[in-house]
Amino acid sequence: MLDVRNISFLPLFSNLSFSLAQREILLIHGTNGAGKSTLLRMIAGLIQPPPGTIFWKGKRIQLSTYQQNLLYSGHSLGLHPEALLKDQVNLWHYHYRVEKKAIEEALHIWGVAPLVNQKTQHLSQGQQKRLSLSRLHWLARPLWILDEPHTNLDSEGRKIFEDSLAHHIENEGLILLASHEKRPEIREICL
Amino acid sequence: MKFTLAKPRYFLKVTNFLFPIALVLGALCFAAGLYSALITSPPDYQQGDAMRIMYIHVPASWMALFCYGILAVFSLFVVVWRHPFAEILAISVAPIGALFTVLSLVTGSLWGKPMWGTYWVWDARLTSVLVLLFLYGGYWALYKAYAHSAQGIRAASLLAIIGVINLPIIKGSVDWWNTLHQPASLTKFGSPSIHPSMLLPLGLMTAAYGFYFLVLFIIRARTELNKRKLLVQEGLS
Amino acid sequence: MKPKQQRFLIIFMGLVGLGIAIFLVSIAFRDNLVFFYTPSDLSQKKIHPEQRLRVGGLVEKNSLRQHGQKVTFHITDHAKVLKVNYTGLLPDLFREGQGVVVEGHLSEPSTFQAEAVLAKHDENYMPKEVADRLKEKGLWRDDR
Amino acid sequence: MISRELYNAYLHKGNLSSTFTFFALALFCASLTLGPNEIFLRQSAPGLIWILAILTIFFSTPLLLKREAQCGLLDEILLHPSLTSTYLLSKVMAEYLFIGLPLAVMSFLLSPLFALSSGETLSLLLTLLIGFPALSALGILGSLLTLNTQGGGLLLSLIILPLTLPLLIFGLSVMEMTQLGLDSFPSFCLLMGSSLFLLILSVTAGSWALPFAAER
Repeated sequence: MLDVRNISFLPLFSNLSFSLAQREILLIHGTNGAGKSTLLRMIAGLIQPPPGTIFWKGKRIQLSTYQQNLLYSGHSLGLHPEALLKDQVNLWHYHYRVEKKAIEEALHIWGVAPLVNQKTQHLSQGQQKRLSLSRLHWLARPLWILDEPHTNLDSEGRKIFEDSLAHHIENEGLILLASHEKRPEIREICL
Repeated sequence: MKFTLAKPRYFLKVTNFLFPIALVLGALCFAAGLYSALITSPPDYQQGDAMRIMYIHVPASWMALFCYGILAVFSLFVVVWRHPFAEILAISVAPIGALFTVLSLVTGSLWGKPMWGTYWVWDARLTSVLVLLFLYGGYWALYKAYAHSAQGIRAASLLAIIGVINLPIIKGSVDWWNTLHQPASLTKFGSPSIHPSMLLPLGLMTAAYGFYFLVLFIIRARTELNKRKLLVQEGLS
Repeated sequence: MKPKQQRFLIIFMGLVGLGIAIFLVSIAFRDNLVFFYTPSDLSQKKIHPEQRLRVGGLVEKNSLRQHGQKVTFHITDHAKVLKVNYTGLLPDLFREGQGVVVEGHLSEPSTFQAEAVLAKHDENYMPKEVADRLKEKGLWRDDR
Repeated sequence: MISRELYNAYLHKGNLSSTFTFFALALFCASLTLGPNEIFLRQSAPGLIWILAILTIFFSTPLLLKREAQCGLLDEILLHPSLTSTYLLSKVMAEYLFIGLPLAVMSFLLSPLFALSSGETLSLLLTLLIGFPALSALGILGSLLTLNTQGGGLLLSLIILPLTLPLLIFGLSVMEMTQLGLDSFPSFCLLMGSSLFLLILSVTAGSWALPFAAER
């Protein structure tokens, strides 16, 4: 589905190639500053030069259409600091044209629904991470690009996250994961 | 950013050849220009000898504009084709342009004293040269504001391109403002604004400025290049 | 809406905007621009006294009376004449027979109390002899 | 996208109050310190109000954008299928509604501080309303360029003020023409033309600057 041929970003990595089939997870791990985030941002099309060497479904990617079937969750969570929960839901609704009901359901799954009357900036890091990761449920995108999703997630949060990974893999999803935790059973690239 | 050595080596070869020629021709033009400007050309009918400052002032403002144009072209290379060597060329042009702008401003205001009685007059040309100086200042401030020069040059180049597109409008608005506050009370009728006998020294001085720019530009570009090579070798870049 | 259509629409709107901008600018320069009144305009227009005005015209030959700081002269546009009194330094390019623009207000219908006298330098750089010769041939017209 | 942006700006209304108080305070101090001489006050008022309005915008826009960038909202914008220029246009509209209009209304209400006649106040309001979209667009462009620097509002004004000169000059010439009783229509057209041109230029330049600003 997705294959990347000799992408390079000089000081960090050069002509790196890999491919990702459906129902497959790829783990990218390496020391801090090894370029994991840069690689992920490049594949998500956030960094120019235009990733001419990325192919989606065999065709060279066209940024605006390609980005419609990917979900990117990076270090910065993409939450509005001043927004209450309902404001955040509205914002996502306007931005992604997703049904509010679906978003609220996802919030329940991630256990952040009760935090109604608090602004995002007053939530703890863990709660904010859960709120941000709730998009895994309400945003139906085949390709997931997750940059260190495990940070400040507690055990319960981690469990929810693992379930969503497994769930996504079942229905033909692809996942690109950057994290420090080694997982024996998953294919990995070391930067 | 991979450091393409193709362009710089070519540049070094050309400049080795160009540098001495520019130096010699520049000196010659300068001497001839000064001689004809100060001694042989006649005084002006209204301002007498004070008008000779024009031979320094006018070429300086032309060069200031010319440098900004070159800066914009190099910035285009930096922004659109992301060419690393254009970064060095752009950085070496900017200060020279600023130098010419300051020179033009100083001689302009010195010239104002005999002509209008004050050092600074909101004359359309003087004001637009002042705006040009602010554009250069903005460019340099933005370039220096970034930690990494690679990021800095891209932001500054975008600013330079926007600046060059805006130049005609700013010049237009300054002219408009000027006609509002100092409407031309005299009408020009047919006679050329500059008499041929004064064109020769003006041309010579402009050529001298051109070579001077070339010499200065080559020196700056090479020092910048060596600085970059040093950085790359020490792996700091 | 497919992104390609959107891109085309945005570019189209941009070009239309530019067209309008250029059109607007051209309107401004098309009709004759009035920067100052001439003495004859003043006589027709009804102007209430403390309205600030700007009048331009030619300084009438030997109409200049100067005693200390107080200066009086006449401005004419070959049709009407306006008496101007002004206290302060005259710019050194101010000469009889050459154009001038004054700013101030009309104290009475025929006299103008000037607060500022503007004489813009002209951009001609020409040797003295050439200028004089041109004047004899009448090529050099000084009036407005 | 536009509704998202309006909602977004609506959320930021908290710290907008500091912008308005800054503008009102600056106007008040200016008229106080310029002294009671009416004629001088009336002549200097338009320029002063314009400059203060520009500075208010140029100091408030970077704060909003810097906060949004830190929270990763810029990445979200880049990932959105629609063009960055539509985002910028909606941002300019949101800013026009939340900052532009209130500032224009405030300067209208505060114009008695400068003893402006009714005709002049009206044309002041009109010129501000026409100039503001371009000012917000320039402000956003500037804050995108200075996002990853420590410069903030100061650096932004330093690099963008020369570009606002046409707006300033044409806006003020409309005011001056009305004061002198001359016909101000040509200056008015020039103001509208340059405002439109600057708006288009800064939106297109902004669409280049946005991906650059999102890279840290």
